Amino acid sequence: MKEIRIHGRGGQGSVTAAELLAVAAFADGKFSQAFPAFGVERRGAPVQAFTRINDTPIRLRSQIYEPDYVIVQDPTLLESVDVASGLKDDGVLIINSDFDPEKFKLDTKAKIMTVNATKIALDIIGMPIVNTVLLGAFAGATGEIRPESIMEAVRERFPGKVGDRNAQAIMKAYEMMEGQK
Amino acid sequence: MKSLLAPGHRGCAGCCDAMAAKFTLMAAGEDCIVVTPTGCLEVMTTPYPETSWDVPWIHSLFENASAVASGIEAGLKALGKQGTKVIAMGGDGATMDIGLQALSGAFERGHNITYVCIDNEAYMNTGVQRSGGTPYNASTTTSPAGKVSFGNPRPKKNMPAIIVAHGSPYVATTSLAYPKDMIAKVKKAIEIEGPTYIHCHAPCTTGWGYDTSKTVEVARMAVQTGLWPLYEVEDGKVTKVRKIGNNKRPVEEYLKMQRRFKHLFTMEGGADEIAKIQAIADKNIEEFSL
Amino acid sequence: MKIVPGAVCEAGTSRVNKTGGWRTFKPVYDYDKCIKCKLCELLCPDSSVLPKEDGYFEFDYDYCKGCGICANECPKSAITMVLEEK
Amino acid sequence: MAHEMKMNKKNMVVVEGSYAVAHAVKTCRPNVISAYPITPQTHIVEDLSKFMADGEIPNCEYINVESEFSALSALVGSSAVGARSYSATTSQGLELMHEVLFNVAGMRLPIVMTVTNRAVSAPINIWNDQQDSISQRDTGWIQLYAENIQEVSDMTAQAFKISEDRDIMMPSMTCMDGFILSHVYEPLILLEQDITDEFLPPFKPERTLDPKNPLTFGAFADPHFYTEFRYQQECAMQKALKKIESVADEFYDMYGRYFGGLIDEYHTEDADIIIMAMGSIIGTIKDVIDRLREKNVKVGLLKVRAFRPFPAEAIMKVIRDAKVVVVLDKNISLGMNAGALFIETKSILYNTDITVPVIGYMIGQGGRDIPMSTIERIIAEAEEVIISGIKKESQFTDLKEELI
Repeated sequence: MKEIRIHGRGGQGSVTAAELLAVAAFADGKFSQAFPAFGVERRGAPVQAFTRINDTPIRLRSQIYEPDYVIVQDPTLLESVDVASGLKDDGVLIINSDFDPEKFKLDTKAKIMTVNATKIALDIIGMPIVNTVLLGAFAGATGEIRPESIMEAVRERFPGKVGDRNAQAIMKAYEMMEGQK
Repeated sequence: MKSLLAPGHRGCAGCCDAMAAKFTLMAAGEDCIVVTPTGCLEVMTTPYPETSWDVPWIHSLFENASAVASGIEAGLKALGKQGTKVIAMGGDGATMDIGLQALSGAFERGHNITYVCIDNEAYMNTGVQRSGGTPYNASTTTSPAGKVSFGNPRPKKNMPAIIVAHGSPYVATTSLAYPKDMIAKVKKAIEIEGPTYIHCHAPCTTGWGYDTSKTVEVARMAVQTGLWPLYEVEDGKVTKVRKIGNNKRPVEEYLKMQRRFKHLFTMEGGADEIAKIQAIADKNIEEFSL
Repeated sequence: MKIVPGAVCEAGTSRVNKTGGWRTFKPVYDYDKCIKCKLCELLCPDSSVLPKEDGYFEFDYDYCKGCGICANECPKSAITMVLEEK
Repeated sequence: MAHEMKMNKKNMVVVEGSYAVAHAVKTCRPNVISAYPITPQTHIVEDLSKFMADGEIPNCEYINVESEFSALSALVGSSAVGARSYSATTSQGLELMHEVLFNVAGMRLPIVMTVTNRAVSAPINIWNDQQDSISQRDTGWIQLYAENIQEVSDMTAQAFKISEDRDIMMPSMTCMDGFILSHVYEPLILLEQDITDEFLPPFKPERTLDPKNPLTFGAFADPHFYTEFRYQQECAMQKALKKIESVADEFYDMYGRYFGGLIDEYHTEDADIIIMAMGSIIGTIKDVIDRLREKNVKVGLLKVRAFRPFPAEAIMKVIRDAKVVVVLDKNISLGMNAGALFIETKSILYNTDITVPVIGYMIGQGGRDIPMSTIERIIAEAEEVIISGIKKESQFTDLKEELI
């Protein structure tokens, strides 16, 4: 089983990202589960969402304490949230940032990768919506999921032009991360 | 018009509830469903296995008659059953106090129902306790007159105005003293699409303290003093008023008929209090040009 | 009898409960004075004033509780309340 | 009891638990839906509202009421005229309905309501435990608890069928853990319309509010009659025991899915330690059991699916030969220092020849997460009980002593 934790801010679509990841993983032939760490947080407050991916049906209902992967949608979260908490040593931490990974001194043995999802989103989608872009980056960085499945899930959720542009941005992020591996 | 309220019910001799229910059913006819909240009317008409209702009838709880009526209306609509009228009939407590929220919700949602408030101005079923319908200075068991009290310290809640504020297409006040007027108004209310409201002033022989034969007489006096104006409001505008004209009587005559106001005639300062009640009546007369 | 789940009962069954015994006074008609205005029938809280074929009325003493509203309201004083002989 | 699930992954979709429930409700062809929004039930009523807005639920009225009290009250009226009636609520909303819950059951109206289980105030808390529905255990509602979103979806159709049975005519709560199930996305087979139309025939009650046959509903019963009405309700509950089983079997025959009848079992045959629990925690416990079975710990699970009516016989049969029974409760009966499932389980064993020790844990209050390690620790403590007897009969789990 692979466990993914997504850190974001209320309104950034962290929960949607976790759901889309679950939908995409299922399309890939896996079983999946996505759920929010639902609180009373409003827009802007730090939030978390989780996804589990497995070859067999998922029964576990606890939160995720030792994730294989962590996605950070907003680098300013690093100031207040221990995003690397419990992250497995052989895991991957993906941060939305235009800085190099080396700049982030985090208490983890996991691999840190960065992608400027905000720029990709602005360039291609025309709005700073990074949740779907980071899923493309996740696919590229981890190989856990096919980018086509993510694009399909996103197109399903956001039909028409919005979905198409998102899909394009997902592919771009995917390719960038693939190159870094 | 056939009475659809069977005899054998346990209402007191001279019971106002029985009269109001009978008038309402005369107006509604057989093709209706009646909802009654907890109160005298429910208790006296339905001791299992007997019922006085010759129409389909349901009792649920004290505070939810309007919600139950909403559900009946919605259910009939969903099942494609047309024509059946839905009527809720509740006392002043069930209408103006504990059931007000459900009533407000039902009227705001615009269900096609008619609500009849049978207002005998106190919780009679439990033994004459004060309600939001109790008038100024009436002595009840929870607002008794005493050495330092003239009874209920607040005037009646203006319930019809609250319903008018909900945008109801038809609101009317009625009195047991004018049965034909009441039957006509209930009929009109039922025929009008949307939530309509009838507020019936209903003297209670037991709670108000007068002889059983005087229910109609006391009701008539309330109208003639101006304490209970009879009017209709259609789409927010007063369209019809029953004039008192030369029949106008001082409130004193109404008050002295009833034990609940007796203290006003024996206590020091009672005359001043009666004058305040007269002022309430005069204000009604002016407001509705009675 | 068997009880019906939900406390459901058949219409109008309270007719088995004869409330005539509640009376202290009973209404009596003076047909000569009656103008057939029907007010007594309309006002009776116990539906105990029954129309007759000739347009006059009779009391259903099985249910009449003797409240006296009919007598009090009769515009021609055609009804009087007399003490029930028990 | 041996039902092999025939779930075809090809027919599965990944949706939110709330959507699955709303879709199941739609598939059951309700006539009246009445609900008031409250976290975490909101997604269900929002999804139903969307179905309504798109004209996807024919012959149905949705009443947007002003409170939970009126939500259920409206259904009293609609159900009494013969309309299939549904609501959903949770926590404070369910507690506000308390008076109406008794009323619905007493009037024998087969309303079905989804409860997205949530803690009750104070302190105010929106997260999951089962205090809300457990607190309503004596109201005369059938209570079923679901393990995952497939089960709660399927349970919706089962509940209507059980409740509307003419021998039963009692309302049902289908309980799903708030957020944990209401907000989870996972694959399931949405309730199938064609099979459901066959499984669940239209609601045709024996008696309705109908001017053609003007019956009186909800007359008041004095001491001469009241006892018999209560007795009839209890009889209906006892009949529901069998009906819950047979409906689950029938559902399996038609749909190929089975999550238990009154109860379900997991590795109980040879188990020394049997854990009893309800709701979404079942899945986590199964994972723990798999792990411990690899280490030859003889542990099994008794999933309680029906809490009302209480499946005494079914439970006794399973736990009879165990060496210890561990009951997990997401609720507490204050003043008893124990959870309801624990109390009931203990009570059914007295006056029998079953002498298995029973211990209880109050767990997951107010959404406190339940990791596998907590379950493992509880099982380790149960092993101690086998060796040296009960030290503590019932206790809170994972108490933060430093806060007290």
